[in-house]
Amino acid sequence: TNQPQRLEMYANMVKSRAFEAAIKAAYLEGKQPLFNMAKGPIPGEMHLSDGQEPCAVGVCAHLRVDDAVTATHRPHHIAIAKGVDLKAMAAEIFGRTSGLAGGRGGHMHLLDPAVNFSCSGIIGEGLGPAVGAAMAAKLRGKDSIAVAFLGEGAANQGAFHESLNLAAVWRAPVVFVIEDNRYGISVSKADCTAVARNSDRAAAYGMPGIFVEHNDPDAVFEAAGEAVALARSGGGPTLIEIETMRLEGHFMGDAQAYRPKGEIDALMAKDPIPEYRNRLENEGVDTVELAALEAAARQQVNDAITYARADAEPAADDAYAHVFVERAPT
Amino acid sequence: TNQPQRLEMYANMVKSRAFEAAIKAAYLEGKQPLFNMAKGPIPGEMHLSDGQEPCAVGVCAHLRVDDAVTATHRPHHIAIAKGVDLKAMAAEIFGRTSGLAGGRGGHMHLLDPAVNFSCSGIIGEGLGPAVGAAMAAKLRGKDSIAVAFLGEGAANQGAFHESLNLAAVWRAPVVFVIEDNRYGISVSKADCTAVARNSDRAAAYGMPGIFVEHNDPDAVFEAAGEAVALARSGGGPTLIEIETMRLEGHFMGDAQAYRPKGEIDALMAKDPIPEYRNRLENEGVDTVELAALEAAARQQVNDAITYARADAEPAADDAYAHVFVERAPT
Amino acid sequence: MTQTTATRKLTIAKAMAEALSQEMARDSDVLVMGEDIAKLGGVFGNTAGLLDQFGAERVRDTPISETGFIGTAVGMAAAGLRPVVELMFVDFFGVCMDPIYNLAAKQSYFSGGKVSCPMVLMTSVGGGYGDAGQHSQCLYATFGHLPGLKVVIPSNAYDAKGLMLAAIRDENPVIYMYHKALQGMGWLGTEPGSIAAVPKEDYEIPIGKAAVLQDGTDITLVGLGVSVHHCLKAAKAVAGEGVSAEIIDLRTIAPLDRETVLQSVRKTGRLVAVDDDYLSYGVSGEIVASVAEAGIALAAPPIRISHPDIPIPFAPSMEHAVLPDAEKVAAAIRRALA
Amino acid sequence: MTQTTATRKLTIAKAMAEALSQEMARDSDVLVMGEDIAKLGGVFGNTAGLLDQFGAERVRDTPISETGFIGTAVGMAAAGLRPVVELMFVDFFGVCMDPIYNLAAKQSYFSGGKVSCPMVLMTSVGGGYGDAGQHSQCLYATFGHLPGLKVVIPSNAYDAKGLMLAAIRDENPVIYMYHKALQGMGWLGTEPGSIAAVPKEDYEIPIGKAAVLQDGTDITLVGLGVSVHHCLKAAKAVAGEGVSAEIIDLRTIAPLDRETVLQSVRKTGRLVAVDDDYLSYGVSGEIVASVAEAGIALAAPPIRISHPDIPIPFAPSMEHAVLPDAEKVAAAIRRALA
Ligand SMILES: Cc1ncc(C[n+]2csc(CCOP(=O)(O)OP(=O)(O)O)c2C)c(N)n1
Ligand SMILES: Cc1ncc(C[n+]2csc(CCOP(=O)(O)OP(=O)(O)O)c2C)c(N)n1
Ligand SMILES: [Mg+2]
Ligand SMILES: [Mg+2]
Repeated sequence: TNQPQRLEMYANMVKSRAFEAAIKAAYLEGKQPLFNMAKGPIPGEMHLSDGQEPCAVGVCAHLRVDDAVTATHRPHHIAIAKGVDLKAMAAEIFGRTSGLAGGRGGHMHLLDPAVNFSCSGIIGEGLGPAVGAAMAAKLRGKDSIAVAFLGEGAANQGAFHESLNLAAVWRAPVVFVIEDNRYGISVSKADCTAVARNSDRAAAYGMPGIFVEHNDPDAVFEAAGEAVALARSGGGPTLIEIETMRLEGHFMGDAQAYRPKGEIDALMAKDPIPEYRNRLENEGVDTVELAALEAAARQQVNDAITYARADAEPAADDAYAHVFVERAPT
Repeated sequence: TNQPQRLEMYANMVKSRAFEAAIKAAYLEGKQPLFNMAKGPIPGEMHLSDGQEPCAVGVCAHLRVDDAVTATHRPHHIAIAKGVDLKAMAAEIFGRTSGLAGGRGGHMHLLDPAVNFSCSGIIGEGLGPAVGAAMAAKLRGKDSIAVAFLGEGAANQGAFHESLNLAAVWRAPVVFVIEDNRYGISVSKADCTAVARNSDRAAAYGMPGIFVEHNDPDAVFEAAGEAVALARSGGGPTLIEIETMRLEGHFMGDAQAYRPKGEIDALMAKDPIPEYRNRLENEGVDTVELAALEAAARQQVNDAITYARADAEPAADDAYAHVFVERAPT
Repeated sequence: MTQTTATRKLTIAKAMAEALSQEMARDSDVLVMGEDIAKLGGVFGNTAGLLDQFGAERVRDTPISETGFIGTAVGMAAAGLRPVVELMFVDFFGVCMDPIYNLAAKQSYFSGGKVSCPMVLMTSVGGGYGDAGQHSQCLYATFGHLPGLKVVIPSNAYDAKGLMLAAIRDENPVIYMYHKALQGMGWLGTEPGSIAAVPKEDYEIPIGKAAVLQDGTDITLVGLGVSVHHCLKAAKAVAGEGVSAEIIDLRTIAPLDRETVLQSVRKTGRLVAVDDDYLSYGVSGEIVASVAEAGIALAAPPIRISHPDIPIPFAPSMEHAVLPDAEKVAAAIRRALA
Repeated sequence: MTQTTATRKLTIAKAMAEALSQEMARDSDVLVMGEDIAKLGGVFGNTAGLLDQFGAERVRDTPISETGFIGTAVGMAAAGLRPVVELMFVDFFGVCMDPIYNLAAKQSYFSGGKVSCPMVLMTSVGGGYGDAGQHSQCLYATFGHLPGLKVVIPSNAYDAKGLMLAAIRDENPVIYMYHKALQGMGWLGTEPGSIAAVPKEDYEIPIGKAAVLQDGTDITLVGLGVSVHHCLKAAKAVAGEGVSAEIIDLRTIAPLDRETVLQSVRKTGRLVAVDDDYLSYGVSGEIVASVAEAGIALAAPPIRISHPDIPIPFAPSMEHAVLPDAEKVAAAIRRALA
C-alpha cells in the first residue's frame, strides 16, 4: 500500500462508521419507548456494518469504477468504499424521491450503476450476478473484474457452490469475499459450518483460497491485492475469507441474548478503527491530518443525512413506476 | 467380501442388465419406425443404467432392509440391488395398477417403503431426504443408515453443497455415492466441473472422500464398506465417487453425437459384467453355478415383465386417488 | 370451544409456540428445525421456549440451507417423524421450492399413498412495516396453485393454535403462513383483533373449512389472514350506513372451501374478495372465478382487492398507498351497493 | 406479414432457433446459455446450429447449476449483454426461482429504472407424452402471478419467431414458455397446427397483445399454447352444429391483454377459458374473474377447463383422461349453449 491509499482507507472507515451512527440515531427516532419497526423516519429492518469496515475498504481500495461489486443485506460500508453517491444512498435509506431508486428499495436494495454497485436481501443472491458482471467484462475483452461480498453464513447456501464452480469452470475474473463476523443472525459459524475456514472450500473449485486472520485493512488490502491482480490478468477467481467482527446486533432491535457475556465488550476493545488510527499515528502520520480527514468524512455524512431528511417523500403513484424499464437506459 | 456376497453381486448385475434389456425392448415397441416418446407400452423418458451396475451392487451389498436409499432418474440398477419388488417395479414402469404407485409415477418415481427405497427426477433432490432418513435413525437411536446416489453432474447442484454440509454438521449416518459416468446428458464432467474428482470436495465438509477408479464391484464394495461402517458406528458421513460408464444414451432415443467416435465401443470392451464373470471363473467358481445364477436372474426378470404386461391399466378416476394420504400408513 | 375451558388472551406467536410445545410433549416424533428457531426462539417468536423445554436434539437451528434442511425434513417425515420446519420469510421460497412442491407435495402420489409426508412448513408473510420487496410478500396463490400441499393462514390466535395442532397431525405437508402484522410481536406492531382468548387445552381447527365470522344479508366479504381484519373494520364502518355484511375467513386456501363462499353469495348477491398477495392469478381472483362459474346471479359485479402487480415498495408513502386496508374495502362495499 | 415475404413452413423449434440465430448475427450482445444447448443443440432443438455458427463463447453449455447460471445471466444483463438462458423443463423452477422472481424481476424497480434486465428465460412446458409429475407441468400462473416478469407462450411457429425477437429486444426479463406438444420434435409427436409459414426476415410479435384467431358470435374460447389448438378443433366440431365461436390466443399472460377478451365476451356473452396448467389460482380462473369483475352480462355461466389440482399422472390411461383436449372443450361449448 502507499500512504495516500491507506489514508483513504482510514477515511472511508471513519465515514462508514459515522454513517452507521447517523442512520442508527435516525432509525431509533419514533421507535421509542416501544420499539416498532414500522415507525420513525426509517422503517423496516436495519443491518449495520460496525466493525466490518476493514473488509470493505481493504478490498475496494483495489477497485476501479468499472469494476462491479455485489453486496448483501448489510451493505453500507461496502457501498461507501465503492464510492456510491452518499446523498442518493442516504435518501434511499430514508425512502425519499431522490434516493437511488426513488425510495422503492430501501437499505437492502442499493443499486448505483454509476459505480457498478448493487446489493440485495436474499442470502447468496449476489454471487451469480458478480460472476455475470465478470463474464460480461471477459467476453468484451475488458480487464474490469467483479467482487462478490457475502457473510460466512451465506457460504452454506447452494448459490455459493453453484456460483464458485461456474466461475472456476469459466475462469471468470471475480473475487469472492466472505466477511466472517461469526454469526448468521443468532447462529454461530461453528454451529452451522462443517469446516473452520470457508477459504478451505476454495479447493472444491480448484481456485486459490486465502484466509485473513486479522480484521485489519492492511492485511485485507494485501490479500485482496493478490486476488484482484489474478482476476485482472485472466487467472480466474479467488475465494477470500476475512475474520471480522459484528459490533452491533444482527439488525437494530436485536437483544443478542445468544452472544456470550462480555463478547461485545471484548470486541469493542479491538475496534479496528481506533487500532488503525493508532498504527497510522505511530507511523508518524500527522494527527492534524487525521483529524482533518475525520472531520471531512463526518461532514460528508452530515450533509448526506441532512439532504435525505429534507428530500420529499414519494407520491403514492410513484409506486407504479419502473416496474419495467421502458427503453434501454443510457 | 465373502464368496456368497460376491455371487449375489454378480447375480444382481446380471438381473439389472437383463431388466434393462427387457425394458429397452418393450420401450421401443410402437416407437418404430418413427421414434415417438408418447407411443408404445412405456411412454415418456427412459434412462437405462447399463454399465453402472457395479456402483449399485457394491454399495447395496452392505445395506440392510432398514437402511434407506435415495436414487436418481436412472434408478433401476440401484432399485434392484436394494431389493425393490421386481414385479411391482416393472408394473410401475409399464404404468399398471399393481405398480408401486399404481402407475402414477413411472420409471423416475419408484418408491418402495418396504425396502426403504425411493428415487426422483430432479437433480440433487434425493440428497436432503437421505440426510433426513439418516437423522431419523440417529434420533431414534437405531443403527440404520442412509445412502444417497447421484450422478457426477449433480455434484454441481446447490442441493449437493447444502446437504453435505448439513450431514457433516449433524454427523448424520449417511453415505453419498457419486456415479461418475462422465456425462450429464451431453455435457462432459470436464466441461462443467472445476475439479477432476468430486471426492476431493469432501474436504469442504470435513468428511472423508473416497475415489474408486475402477468400475469394479469388489473395489466399490471395499470403499462402501468403510463408509457404511463409519456411518453405522456414529462416525458421520462419507463422500464416494466411482468412475463408472454409461453404455447407453442419456435416455432412449439419444443419438449421442456428442460422444467421441469409438468411445462406446471402447467402453463396451470393458463391460463390467463379463469382466466380473471372468474373475469369478478364474477364481474357480463353477461355471455351472454361474450359469444357474444367470438363468435364475433372467427368469425373475421375464416373470416380472410378463406380470407387468398382463396387469390392468389404471382407470381414469384412479388419477384422483392418493393426492393426499388420508390416514397414517401402516 | 366449550364455556368451561380455561382461556387466556394470547398473541398468534404465543399460540403457535404453545401448540408446538403441547404437541412436542404429547408426541415424541415431533421436532422443529429452521434458522434461528432454537437459541433465538424464532425471529417471530413462534418457537420461543422450545429449546429449553425439549433440548437441542428436537429443536434444531440450521445452516442457511433451506433446500438442504427442507429436503431433510421430507426424509424425516417419510421415516415417520413429524418435522415442523420454518422458512423465515415466504419471500425465500425461491431458493427451496423444489423439495416443497416436487417432493413433499408429491410423495403420496408417487407412492400410491404408501409414503406420507407429515411435515409442517411455517413461514412468515406480509408487509406494511417497510421491509421492502424481498421481505414483505405473501405468495398465497403461489403455494395454493400447486397440488399436494395444504395451505392454512390464521387470522387470530385461537385459529393459530388449532390450525397448528391440526397441521402437525395431518399426514400431509401443510404450509402454515403466519402474517407478520398479526404476530403480536411488539416490534412489528400488532393488530389487536389477532389477539384472542385461547384455551389451554388441546383442540384442532379443521383444515379446509372456512369460518363465517359475521352473518349479513347485503354483501359477502371474503378475506384471509390480515385482510380478515380489514373486512371486519370495513363492515363496522358501513354498518352505520345500514349495510349488513357477511364476513368469511377462508382460514385455508388449499383445499379451498368454495361451498361456504357460494352459500353466502347466493344469499347476499354481492362479493368483495380481499387479500394482500399480488392481484393477477391470485386468491381474490380465484374466489371471484369460483362464484362466477357457479352461475350465481349477482346484484353488482364482484370486486377484488389485492396488492397490485408491482413489487412491494419500501417508502411508507407508497407502501401504505398500495396495500389493501379497511378504507379500500369500505369503498368497495359502497361501490357494490351504489 | 406482407405478401412479398418469402416464407417456409417451420416447426416452433426451428422458428426459435432461427430467431436466435438472426438476432445473434444482428446483435453481438446476445448470447445463449443453458444445459445441453451448445453441443447438443438443445434437448428440444431450439438452439440447434448456434454453436457452429457463433462459437463456444456465445453459446455456452452450463453445469447443472440453474441458480448459478441464471444469477450469472442477470449480472450479464445488468452489464449490457442480452443473455438468453434455458431452463430445460419449467418443472425445475423450484431449484432456481429466486434469481428469476426476486432479482431479474425486481432489478428495474430496485434501481428506479436505472438498471435493466434484458434477459430471456426459455423453458419447456407441458405433458401428454408420459413424462409424469416432475417433467410435464406448465406453471403458467406461477410465473404470471409474480410482478416484474413478462410471460409469453407461442401457439405456432410464426408467433414463436416474432415473440422470440420481441423478447430478446425487450429491456425486461421475459419468460418464454414453449410447449413440448407443439415443438415439432418428431420424438414428442407434433401438433400439425403449430407448424406455420414463417417469413425468413425479421419481425416482432408485440408482447402483451392477444390475437383473435377466429371471429364468432355465440361464444368466446380463450386459450394459450397447446390449448389454442384444442379450441380450434372444438370450434370446428361445433361449427357443424351451427355454433359460431370466437377464438382468442392470449400469446402473453403477463401483462395480460384483458381488453381483447372483454371485447369478445361483450359480443358473444359466453366464455370458455382453457389451459393445461393446474386449475386453482390459475390462468383460466384469471380470465373468468376478469370478465366477472367487468360486470359483463353473460347468457351462461363462464366455464374454465384446466388440469385438475392433482400431480400429472404417468399412465396414459390417467394422463389423457385428465388433460384438457378438444373433446372437453367441445362438451363445454355445448353446455354453455344448452
Ligand atoms: C435465502 C435466505 N435465507 C435466509 C435469510 C434470512 N437472513 C437474513 S440475514 C441472515 C444471516 C446471514 O448471515 P451472514 O451470511 O453471516 O451475514 P451477516 O448477517 O452476518 O452479515 C439470514 C439467515 C435470507 N435473507 N435469505
Ligand atoms: C434440477 C434439474 N436440472 C436439470 C435436469 C435435467 N436433467 C436430467 S438428467 C440430467 C443429467 C444428469 O447428469 P448426472 O447427474 O451425471 O446423472 P446421469 O444422467 O449421468 O446418470 C439433467 C441435466 C433435472 N432433471 N433437474
Ligand atoms: Mg455472519
Ligand atoms: Mg453422469
